[in-house]
Amino acid sequence: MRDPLALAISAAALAFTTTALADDPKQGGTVNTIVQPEPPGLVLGMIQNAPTRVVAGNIYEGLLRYTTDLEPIPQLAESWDVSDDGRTYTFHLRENVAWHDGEPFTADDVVFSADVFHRELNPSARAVLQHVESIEATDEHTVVFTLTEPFGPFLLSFEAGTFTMVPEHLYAGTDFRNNEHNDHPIGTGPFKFANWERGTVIKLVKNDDYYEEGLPYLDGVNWHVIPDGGSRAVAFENGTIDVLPSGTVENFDIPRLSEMDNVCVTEEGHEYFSPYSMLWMNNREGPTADKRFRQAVMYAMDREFARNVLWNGLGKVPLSAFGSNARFQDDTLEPYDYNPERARELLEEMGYDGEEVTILPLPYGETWTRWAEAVQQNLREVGINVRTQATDVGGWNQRLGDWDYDLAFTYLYQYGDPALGISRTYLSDNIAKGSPWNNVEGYENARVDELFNEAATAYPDSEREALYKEVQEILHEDVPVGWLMELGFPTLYRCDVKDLVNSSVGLNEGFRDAWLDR
Amino acid sequence: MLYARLIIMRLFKAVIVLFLIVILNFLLIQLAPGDPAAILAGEAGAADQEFLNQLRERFGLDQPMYVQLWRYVSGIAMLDFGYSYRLGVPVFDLIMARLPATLLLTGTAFLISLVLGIIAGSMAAARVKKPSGSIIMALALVFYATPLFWVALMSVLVFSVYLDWLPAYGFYTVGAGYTGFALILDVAKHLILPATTLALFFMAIYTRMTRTSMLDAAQQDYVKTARAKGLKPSIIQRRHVLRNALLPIITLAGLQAGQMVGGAILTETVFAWPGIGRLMFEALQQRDYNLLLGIFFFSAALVIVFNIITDLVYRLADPRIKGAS
Amino acid sequence: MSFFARFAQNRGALVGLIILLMIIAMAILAPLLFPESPWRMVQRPFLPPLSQEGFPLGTDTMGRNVAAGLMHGAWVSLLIGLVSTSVALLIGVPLGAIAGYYGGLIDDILMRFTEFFQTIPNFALAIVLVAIMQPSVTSIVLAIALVSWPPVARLVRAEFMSLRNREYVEAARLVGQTNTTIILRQILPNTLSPIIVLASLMVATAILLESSLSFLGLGDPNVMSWGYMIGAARTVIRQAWWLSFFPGVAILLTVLALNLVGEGLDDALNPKLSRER
Amino acid sequence: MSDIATETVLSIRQLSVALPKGADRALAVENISYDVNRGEIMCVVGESGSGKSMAANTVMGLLPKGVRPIQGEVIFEGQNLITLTEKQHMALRGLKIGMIFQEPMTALNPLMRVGAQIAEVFEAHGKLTPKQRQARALELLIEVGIPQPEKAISAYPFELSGGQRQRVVIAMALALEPVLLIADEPTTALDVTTQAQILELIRDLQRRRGMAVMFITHDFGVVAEIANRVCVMRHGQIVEIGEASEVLDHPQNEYTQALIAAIPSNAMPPHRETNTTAPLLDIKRLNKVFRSRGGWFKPSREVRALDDVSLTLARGETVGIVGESGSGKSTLGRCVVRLEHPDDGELLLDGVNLSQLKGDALRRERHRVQMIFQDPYASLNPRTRVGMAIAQGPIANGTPKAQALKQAGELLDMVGLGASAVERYPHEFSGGQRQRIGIARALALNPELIVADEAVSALDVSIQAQVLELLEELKQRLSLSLLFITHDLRVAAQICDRIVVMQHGRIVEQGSAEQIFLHPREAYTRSLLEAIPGRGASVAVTA
Repeated sequence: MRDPLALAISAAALAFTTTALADDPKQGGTVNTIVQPEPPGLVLGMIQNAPTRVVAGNIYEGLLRYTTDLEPIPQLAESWDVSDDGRTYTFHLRENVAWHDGEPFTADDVVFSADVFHRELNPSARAVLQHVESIEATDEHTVVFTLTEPFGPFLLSFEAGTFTMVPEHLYAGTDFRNNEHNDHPIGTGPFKFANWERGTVIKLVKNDDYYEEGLPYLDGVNWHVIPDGGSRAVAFENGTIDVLPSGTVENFDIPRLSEMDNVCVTEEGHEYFSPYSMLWMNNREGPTADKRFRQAVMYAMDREFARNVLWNGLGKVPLSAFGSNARFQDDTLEPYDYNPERARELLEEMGYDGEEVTILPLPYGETWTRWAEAVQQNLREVGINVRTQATDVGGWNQRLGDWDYDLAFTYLYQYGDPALGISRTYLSDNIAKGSPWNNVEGYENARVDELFNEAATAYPDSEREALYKEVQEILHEDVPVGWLMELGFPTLYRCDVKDLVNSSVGLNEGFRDAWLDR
Repeated sequence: MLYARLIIMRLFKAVIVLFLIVILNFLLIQLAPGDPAAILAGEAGAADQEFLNQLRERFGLDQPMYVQLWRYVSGIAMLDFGYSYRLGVPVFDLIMARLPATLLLTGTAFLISLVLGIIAGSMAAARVKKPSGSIIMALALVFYATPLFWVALMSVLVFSVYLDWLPAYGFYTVGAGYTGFALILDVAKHLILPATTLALFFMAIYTRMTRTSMLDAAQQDYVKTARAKGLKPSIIQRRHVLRNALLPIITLAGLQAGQMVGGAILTETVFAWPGIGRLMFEALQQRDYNLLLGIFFFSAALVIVFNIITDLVYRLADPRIKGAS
Repeated sequence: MSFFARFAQNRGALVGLIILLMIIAMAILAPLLFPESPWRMVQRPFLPPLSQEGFPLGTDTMGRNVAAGLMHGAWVSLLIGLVSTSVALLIGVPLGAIAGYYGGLIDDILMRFTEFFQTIPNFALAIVLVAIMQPSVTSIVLAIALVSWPPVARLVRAEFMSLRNREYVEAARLVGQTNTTIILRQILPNTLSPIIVLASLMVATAILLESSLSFLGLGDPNVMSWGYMIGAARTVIRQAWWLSFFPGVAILLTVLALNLVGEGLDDALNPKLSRER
Repeated sequence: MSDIATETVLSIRQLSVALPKGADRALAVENISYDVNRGEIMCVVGESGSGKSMAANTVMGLLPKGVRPIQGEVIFEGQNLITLTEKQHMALRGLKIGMIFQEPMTALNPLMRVGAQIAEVFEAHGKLTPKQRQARALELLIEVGIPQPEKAISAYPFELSGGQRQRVVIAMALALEPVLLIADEPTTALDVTTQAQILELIRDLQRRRGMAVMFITHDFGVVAEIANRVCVMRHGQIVEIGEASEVLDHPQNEYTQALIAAIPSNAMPPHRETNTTAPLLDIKRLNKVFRSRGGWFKPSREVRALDDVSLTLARGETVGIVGESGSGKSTLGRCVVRLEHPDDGELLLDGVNLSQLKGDALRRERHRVQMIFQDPYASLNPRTRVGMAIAQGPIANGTPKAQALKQAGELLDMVGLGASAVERYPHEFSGGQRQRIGIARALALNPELIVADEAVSALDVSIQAQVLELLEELKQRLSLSLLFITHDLRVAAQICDRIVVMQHGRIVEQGSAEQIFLHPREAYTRSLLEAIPGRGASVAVTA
């Protein structure tokens, strides 16, 4: 570990656990943090993008939370049972929970949220619900989910952002998207919505009637809207902002900011999502249709350089299709190390004739742009004729949706389980125009389809493991996409903000337990 | 009466121009790759076809283009600008919420640049061939040639980071809970850097223009007449030279004033000023057509309004064009 | 007095010309002095200026040679400035000439059309155009040209309106010259001096515009322009001032030089109207 | 020296004024001396570039930048004005010395009301209260004879005519009853009848107040009209000075003689045979109305430039069109050459109606009628070589380029410039030479008719004479038919066979030159004739 920042992080993490144990939490205080970009709205379940999740995750709640090791722990569900055949899940709800408007939270809310609200509005919930045969409220505080067949990752699906509980009494029978309460979200969480000055700030205040005794400690949280990265950094420096969620400052600023006095850094709090950056390679046509070309690309890229220079040494250079946080990862595969010689050999072997290959950067800020430049230069140096196509988010979506690209940057969430976040990239029945999130590269392999499908419904886990091992071997050889980086997203905060990150979704629900040592 | 008729006539023309602008912009925006539904789906991090179809149907994007155009134009005719796709809020409300900040910023910058530019320009004109005059013009040229955003970045670095005199970003101190005079003071403090940055460039233009215009005016016969009366040079400069030299400035100022809404995108971005320019840039990135078109409509309307105001001011300043069109 | 002598009388213009020639020399010499691509990551990142031989201006976020970028960028920035100005002239001059020469209804229509372009704020329109066409050198050049031609059209129109009733133009009409000949041979040559002066300023403005677009992330990622360098450096301005400082100074000097040259041309081409300095 | 008439107010002694480096000569005026006495009008006469205004500007302290006196004295009320500081000069200007300028259109600040501009004179010297200043301004306006002075005082300059504006300037100059009035070409830009009125006013005021007046002019007619004494200047030097009657009647110096001789005759036009052959040009009931374009809500304004104009011109005949500005004479000329499109009426050239031709049809007929323009500086494209300027007509009409250029050389020879001029650019020629080029250009297409629109008005009087001579000669040699448009009756008398007098777009009177001059039938014609400066004076003119 030659990287000073990485050292700092582990030291901070250590300090964090010890102090947390040593001190008693103090009540009061308001934390100022940042949301970037400004979210389109705050009704989680209706909108699932990152800025909405990070703010509204403190207003709304799900049935379960997950530790940083992705173990489920209670939230609105106090406990749960799984039947032996893996098809019936019974959730026992807390009894003293009230919505922010005072109405009690009941099993009917759960059934409405899952069966009506999410089925209509929420594509990621829909993906899980297709395995669900029925949802029933057996009494006021018990809900039973019956699956059509066993579904390994089912228990991982109840995170607040993905499977939000919404109030039935306000939404049932209405036009959800034009519901008058959308402007004033009502949840069960530790904080209540106070007001939103567009372009400036979103303010949350403490929910005094929160069911967990003593929580939250904070009086409120202000989410500032500052569109320029440089200004956000300045705001953190001069003390206006206490917490910088990951992705709100450019990576280049992080070493400087983290070296300031009284600043702590943590890389935790992203385990649930495990963002994984990949390079789409169009398997359908052009040089990228050739396996050897794709392998050459893997060998040509200096991913360690990118990790060290662009990502400040945070994150991991991945081995293969399964990230290190993913369950069932096979870590015995031979890594694609930086080896331009090997890349040139492969290109020669396939007879690459210098045909132009375009590269589409991810329009998410400077780091991604620089990364595309670095990859472009890496590829040029092994003799690939690369041209970068600049674009904005709209153009990026359009090109990927139309398969109009050769190489393209992206990153995807892994959601802990291969069946939730990984298989979608490689399954051939997931090939469809119009979405940048499915099998965009156009990889088709019947054996891979078979293995993934079997593994998703296999029971118990040992069976799944064997199936996933074979899949990983095939994918490793075929390189349907380039595996760039398991992204390390650091959260920066004043060290006197305590107990900030305590679950696998980090800040998305972090203020529940946070307190100020001031 | 004359003015009233003139204004009515100009407004009537303005309506037609605005109508054409709406149509042109509408068609222009359709050329952009990607649509709002895809972007919203993209932001959500996951989407299936059903989700996209739902969005497109809701926004009316599944209709043929002429139907969309007709709907939009007939909406505008009823002064209904529709809803922002991304934010789900009426476009009109969004614009009205952001407009004051933009007008405050650009209006201040406008006044600073106009007043200081005219003063500096007159000083330079009076000091032709003297070192002090040359220094003023050299400075003006440097301000003119420096990229605006660069000045913005550097001024944040110097005045906010190193000196810590002024806030680096934002409209007011969030969470400070100021009211009344304290709030005004707070906003004013936040205003200084962005307004000054924005003003520098235009100030340079006004300085150069005032000087040229004054040197031109000083050559005119009536200045000789004034001198023959035995008037003091200071009075001649102010009453005869400057007044006539200001006429072309009025035209330029009118043009600049009209561009106020869209002219501050860079400044608003760097200084996190919650204005229209930033909203526009975000709307563009999000393909939030309704919002973008609404902003275009408002900024075009503002341009037209300022054109009319400029005309009227010009008429007040120059008695010769009374009645002429 | 010869043209150059009149030009050189303006001391500033001479300085401007020298700076401009140096920048052009930089652009021409770039491939000789720095034959490697400016995109190559050649050293460790964030090397400060003068800290290592061969990297007089240091290295950037990814270890690329700033000096190489600056030299190659001179070429790109000048090219974008020149080409977009030429395109703007190609649009603006004919429109202005026709409107000014024929007057009446044609003039009305063309001028409404011009106003139309001026009703949407310039920079906003440029951004929208680049976003629509997606960033590339071509789209940037086109966008800059499309927002900068109206002043050309207006200038040319005004010149044509004042010249079209000059006696020598009427004489040409009287001897039976066609309108096209009159426009091209009689009037256009006499409008060239103000057009040249305006064009020199437009090149400067175009360079500024390109840098502003790049700053917002709307630059062409395949060519290293000064605007790109500042845009890429703005996030690290705190760690590495030199990354945005040098290209910033380069833009400033170029724009300054072009303005000075423009003023000099103005003096030299319109000796009677030249302002006293 | 108790005699009022000889009390010297201003005395200029051995004055030399240097021009800045790079000018066409070193000294603007060299070693000049003259006096201006109380109660007299001293005329300083000279052509352009003679330095006639320099002394006046030295007196006022209003010399242009870079121009400075290097020798001599200018004594006014016992002080040498050359040695005064700017501040001391300021105290004199307006108070002791008033000045009137040439261009009444630009001499007033367009943004200030007339009354305020007059009041400024009092303000500059700290006199009177603001209210009194307005009252005095009104009195002055009345004194200089402005119609409706109560209205004029709050008018803006653009609301007044040129003559009225000049009266305002005079009112300002006289506001503080200065001892010396300097008038620098005050009537040059005015119509002849207005000129007469202004001259009358100046003379009248001068007599009433007993001022000394220094009157600068290029026009001997004006000199004859008002001068007590005359000082003739050329190339910065005085060539002759003396009592007006002496100088006018018995000019000693050759140059003065030449100048006086060059003034177009004004007493008796030479008798000419009226041509009686069938008309070459027959204009029938020509009408032209100019409309200011109205908006959707604004009525358009109309100016009737030609109102039922009919006239004929015989082959080989010269017809003069005479009128003041706004009379429609130029519109008529422009309609004849078809630079304007007449609204209706016929324009028969040798039987072919040109009045309604358009486009290519018109272009093909254009060579038949050509024009000589007024402004020798504006009528030649500065970027076209002289030969080409002449040849482009024939080229446009199908003559091969080489041949057209050769013809151009011959034509240049004919107008007295020499064929070598072909290769040169217009700026290398003087005003008179350019006018010759313009004539050559008009001749290049062998037109049947030439329209000369104020062809000599912009030239100095001696040059004017030469160009008129050339025209006369060409007329004889080529038997040209000429439509000669001018505001100057004297010029018309010299070259025209017949004269047409126009006013407000209508023909007032037409007849042979002799008849118009000696027996004008209409009052307007008579008033025009009477307004000719110097007409009543006994100027040495050869008929």
